Amino acid sequence: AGCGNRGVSDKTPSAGTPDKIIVQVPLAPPTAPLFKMVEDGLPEGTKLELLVYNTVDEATARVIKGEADFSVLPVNVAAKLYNSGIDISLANVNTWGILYLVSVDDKVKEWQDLKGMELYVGARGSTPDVLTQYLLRRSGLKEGEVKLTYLGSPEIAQMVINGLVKNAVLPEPLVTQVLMNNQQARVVRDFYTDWQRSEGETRLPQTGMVVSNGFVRSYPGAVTGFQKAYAGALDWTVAHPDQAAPLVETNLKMPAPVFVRSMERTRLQFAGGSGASKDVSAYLARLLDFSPDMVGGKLPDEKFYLSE
Amino acid sequence: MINFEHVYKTLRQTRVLCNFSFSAEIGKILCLIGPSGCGKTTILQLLAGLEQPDAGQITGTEDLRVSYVFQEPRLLPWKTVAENMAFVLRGVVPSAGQKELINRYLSMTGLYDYRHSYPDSLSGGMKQRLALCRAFAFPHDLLLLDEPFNSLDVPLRLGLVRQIIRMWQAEPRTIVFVTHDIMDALLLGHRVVVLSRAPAAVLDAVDVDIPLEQRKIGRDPLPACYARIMDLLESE
Amino acid sequence: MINFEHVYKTLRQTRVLCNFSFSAEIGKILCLIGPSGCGKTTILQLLAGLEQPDAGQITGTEDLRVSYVFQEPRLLPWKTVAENMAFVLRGVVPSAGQKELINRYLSMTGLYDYRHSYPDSLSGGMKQRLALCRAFAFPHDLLLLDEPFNSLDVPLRLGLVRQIIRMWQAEPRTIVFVTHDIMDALLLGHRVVVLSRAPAAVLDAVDVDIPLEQRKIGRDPLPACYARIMDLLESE
Amino acid sequence: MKNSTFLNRGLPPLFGLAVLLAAWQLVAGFYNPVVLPSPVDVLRALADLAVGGQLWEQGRLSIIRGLAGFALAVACGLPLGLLIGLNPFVAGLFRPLVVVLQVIPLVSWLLLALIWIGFSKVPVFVVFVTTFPLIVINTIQGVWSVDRQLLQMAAVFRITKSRVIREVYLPQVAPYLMAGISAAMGTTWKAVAMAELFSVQKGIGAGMAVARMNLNTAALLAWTLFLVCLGLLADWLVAQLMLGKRKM
Amino acid sequence: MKNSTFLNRGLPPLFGLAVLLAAWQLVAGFYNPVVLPSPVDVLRALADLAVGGQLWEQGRLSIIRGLAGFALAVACGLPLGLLIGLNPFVAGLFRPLVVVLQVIPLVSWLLLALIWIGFSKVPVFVVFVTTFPLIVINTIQGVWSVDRQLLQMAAVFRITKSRVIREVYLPQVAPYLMAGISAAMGTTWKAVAMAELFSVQKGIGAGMAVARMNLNTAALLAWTLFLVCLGLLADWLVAQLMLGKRKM
Ligand SMILES: Nc1ncnc2c1ncn2[C@@H]1O[C@H](COP(=O)(O)OP(=O)(O)OP(=O)(O)O)[C@@H](O)[C@H]1O
Ligand SMILES: Nc1ncnc2c1ncn2[C@@H]1O[C@H](COP(=O)(O)OP(=O)(O)OP(=O)(O)O)[C@@H](O)[C@H]1O
Ligand SMILES: [Mg+2]
Ligand SMILES: [Mg+2]
Repeated sequence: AGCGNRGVSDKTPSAGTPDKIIVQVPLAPPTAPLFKMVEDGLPEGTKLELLVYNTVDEATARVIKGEADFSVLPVNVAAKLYNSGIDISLANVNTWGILYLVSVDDKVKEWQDLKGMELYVGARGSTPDVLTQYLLRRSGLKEGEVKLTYLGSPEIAQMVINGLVKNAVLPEPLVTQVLMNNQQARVVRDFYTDWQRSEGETRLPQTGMVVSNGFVRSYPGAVTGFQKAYAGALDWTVAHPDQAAPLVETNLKMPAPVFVRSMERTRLQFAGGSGASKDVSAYLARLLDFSPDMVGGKLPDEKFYLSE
Repeated sequence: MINFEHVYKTLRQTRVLCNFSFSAEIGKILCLIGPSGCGKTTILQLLAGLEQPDAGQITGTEDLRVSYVFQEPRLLPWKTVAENMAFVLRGVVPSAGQKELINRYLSMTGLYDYRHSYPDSLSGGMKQRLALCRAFAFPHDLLLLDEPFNSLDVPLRLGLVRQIIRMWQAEPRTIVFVTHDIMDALLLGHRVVVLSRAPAAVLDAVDVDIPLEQRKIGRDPLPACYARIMDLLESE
Repeated sequence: MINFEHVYKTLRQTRVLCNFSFSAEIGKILCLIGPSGCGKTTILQLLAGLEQPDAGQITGTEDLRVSYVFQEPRLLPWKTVAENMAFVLRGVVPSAGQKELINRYLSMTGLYDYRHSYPDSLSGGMKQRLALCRAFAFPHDLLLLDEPFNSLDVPLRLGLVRQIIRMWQAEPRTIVFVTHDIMDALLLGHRVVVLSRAPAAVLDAVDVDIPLEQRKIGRDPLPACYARIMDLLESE
Repeated sequence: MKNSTFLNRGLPPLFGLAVLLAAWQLVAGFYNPVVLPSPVDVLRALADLAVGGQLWEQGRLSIIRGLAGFALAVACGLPLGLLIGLNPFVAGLFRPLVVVLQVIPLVSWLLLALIWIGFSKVPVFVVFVTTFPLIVINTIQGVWSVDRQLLQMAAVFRITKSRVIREVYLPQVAPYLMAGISAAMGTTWKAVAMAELFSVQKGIGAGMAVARMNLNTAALLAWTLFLVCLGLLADWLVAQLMLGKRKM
Repeated sequence: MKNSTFLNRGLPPLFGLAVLLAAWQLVAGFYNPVVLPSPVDVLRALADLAVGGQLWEQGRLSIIRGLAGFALAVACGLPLGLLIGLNPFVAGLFRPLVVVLQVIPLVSWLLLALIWIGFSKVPVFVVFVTTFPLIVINTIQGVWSVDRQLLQMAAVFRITKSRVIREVYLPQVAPYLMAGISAAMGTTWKAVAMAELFSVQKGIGAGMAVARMNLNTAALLAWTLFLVCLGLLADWLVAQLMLGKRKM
């Protein structure tokens, strides 16, 4: 699998420390703690290099090439990569539910109220799409009773703001953007709570961090250190969103108020790979039922989850 | 009368006409003879209104319908022989008689069998004949001929000279005829104007005083005129 | 000897040559005269190897270096007069003498002052002269001339005829010369071949038996030859 | 002429493709199928799509959209190109517009296009916007290259402006236009897929989006292969058209 | 000649742009600025980008990538176009390849390109792949339109093949090539932005991606405006080049 790892990860001394750790991150909330980590520095002076990616293709390409040590990815993409034989494991899960049903229509309060309406959802076949379909079905709606229209999430948000779209499934921080720009828009449903309502106690894992196994083998100590630092920075971000906001603003051009307010609806919480395995496999099992392609055809085995 | 009055014309850096004056009588055939590159084609272009003089005036050409045999055949390669003729006749000649008219001129020049051929499968002389047909068929008040008999064999050429005379006698229209062949000029021209090297000036004008139909190579006063023109040309 | 043996040639649907045989003596000047469209240009193209016969054989042209004045000037519009000449001379004539050679030929035809002009600012006759210069300057064993004096005035033309005679006398090379001007043919040709209408056949070959330098318009046996050729052409 | 009939005999193009496929099969061995599936995998995925009826159902939509955009581009681009080429004032007014159309990337259009033109027509619009400048620019260059001697001839014989355009300009613009059409026809399929990828529920691009989401590279390439076939077919048709013109 | 110098006087193009801007300002009134900001908003965003140094820093990268891809496309496309035009065997082999390059959308390339070519070079590759066919196709058509009489002349005077290509073919291919270059130059900026949007950390496209995610439409359009300026500048330069050629 892969085509040879980049130099850093392959140095043989198994107990040494790497010169630098490369982490690729999306333009989204789980990235915030990493800016804090860059600012604070890692223990033992290891440098931390962040690569902000625009599309999942770009991220997967880097994972496959072994050009990143850690990568923040949707959980199902991580599973897909693992199932296609890429030598990675899930280091942690950090984001639990950032999807919401937003509407400008007063009459929409429940999923059932969408019957006969048009609902806008980000990219077809993505997790928002599948989860939306799942929740619609759980609410007793049949396929076709709600017309799903797919479009890029930013475009959907813009159209909701301009009143051109009535009902939409959006992730944070776009939800906040919509709420701030259109007074009529309301959050109708929270995917996380609806998920728990139908699945019992399992949480809804959405974004996690994968680590290349080559890196783990070379620097087990550094992985542990990184995990710890990340958990700490994550907790700090959740506790002090207003202090994290300037970091996000400079690095991601995301307006500070948007970030602060979006944190109210962004469930950031650190769970190590094996610690999250129960939630993750329950989640993946649901996706598998729904569309096997989304997880790479099968549930990943135990080795997928990085043991602490 | 068509008059050039103190006409100046410069093409790029070349002064072609410089205070050039001359006149052509309406309803007569005027021949222009002169050294290669002296400005004959430029004069025809001015007459046709395709070029404007830099200074001076050209009078008497207003409202004239001009027909022109260019020095190059200038055919449309994507049209057949017959279509090339129809191109200039459409909307001018009633479409009823058009085909018949075209065929008559094509037969006259021996192109009838080639009426469905494209120009690139014609020989040089055949292209030239087509250009002649086109100009003859187009209704005109002024006919400009720029070395129209290039690439034509002698019998064909003499035949065409006779044909032009007949056409002119049926309806006397102004013709300005540029040639390097002195004999052609003498057979066709009421007057032969001999031009100097560039910038062109009129060296002399030779009037040929016998009627067109009586002219024959060797008959007076053609030999004398021939000698006179030859002298003028060689003096240059 | 250059020989055409039972040559057949069809261009598109037109049968141009049909069992055509004829020969040209090495080191002599051969003139071809014939009705427009009879196949003269096609014969030159076959001689130059630009076309291949459909059947029959052409012998004696192997390994000959050919120089050709086409019926059209065929100049490169993006090169100046001098560059058009240099185009064919590069790699053939030592570059030391090249410029001098070019200037000599340009002066001879009165184009020297225009050596830096582009072809589209030349008159028709000037383009023709440039094509002549190019062909003369290019070292050759066989010179093909397709109506080379089109658009040239009489003194220029006679001058060029004299020039060609001088060049030939200095170094007698084979020349095949297509023209519609019988007098030019008689002044230049050792032998004048008269062709019939298409498909071309040799009607007759007239040998002119006095040396080139002694020929003059009006001097025997030119008038007799002239009449003979004229008869042949008119019989067609 | 000889050359071109040779060119259009099936053999050499097939040979080119065969070389391509062989190279692909060879290289695929070294990669994870997520990155580069082998031709066999891709053909299997293509067969699946074909059997499922998707290929035709989605493909048809994309083809219609592509052709609509392309036809629109030719229908508008040719007259505009003629006008710009002929008239300096129009050139001043519209040339920048053509550049603007050409330079603005899809994402910048997206919102405006969605709002103004509506979902299903965005791909048509995108195809139009990408191919239109090709037609216009080639037409302009064609007009500029028209033989001035023939224009003089037409002027002397007092041919009307509209006939001069149809009978003197157009035949001379034709080879330039053909180059534009040839280039535009190829780009069409790419543009339509790209636009569908961003904005539409159905069509080849939508199929590609799903395949991409699922890291199903074989399916992605199957769709791509379908596009390539479309492209080759279109190219062949355009080549036939050109030959027809050249024979004249 | 008269026409073209007129065309390149600044006035009419500026007028065209002014009309465009006025229309935009008018329409923007009806929309939320998140959907369609007014020109003034966009100019302010542009100024912000310029002051922050971003415009230049990112812009420079994109320009270099764009020009690199474009130059590569011309450098490869011209010889290949000549070869295809001249040689039916090469045509059979490479024409399908050109079509394939032209038809395959960015997303299909992406994984492969990212892995093979490396991240920072993907935009160069994408520009190459989009502009290369334009150059090739126009060159082919140019070669096909070469005057056969001049070729005969060159053959009689035994001009070597390489000189015939340089001195007879190229000058006649030039107007076709110019059309191709003109079209390609415009497309370059779109292609580079699109590729950066998908794949890269830096450059105009990356800036656009960030602006899009943050619903900063004014910034998105500011970047677009920058692209448009690039496009107009490039078009002007190409037009100058063409005029130079035409004057000859
Ligand atoms: N490219 C071509 N395709 C088809 N037919 C042609 C082609 N070139 C010439 N022909 C035909 O071949 C015949 C002979 O042509 P050719 O050019 O050899 O005549 P020519 O004797 O040189 O006439 P001219 O004195 O008018 O130049 C003509 O009937 C012409 O129609
Ligand atoms: N388009 C042009 N641009 C620049 N100079 C030109 C142009 N056309 C002609 N000339 C110049 O003008 C002069 C006269 O040209 P013109 O064509 O009128 O000569 P001509 O008398 O018709 O000669 P010929 O008998 O050789 O056809 C020539 O010296 C030529 O160089
Ligand atoms: Mg002239
Ligand atoms: Mg001929």
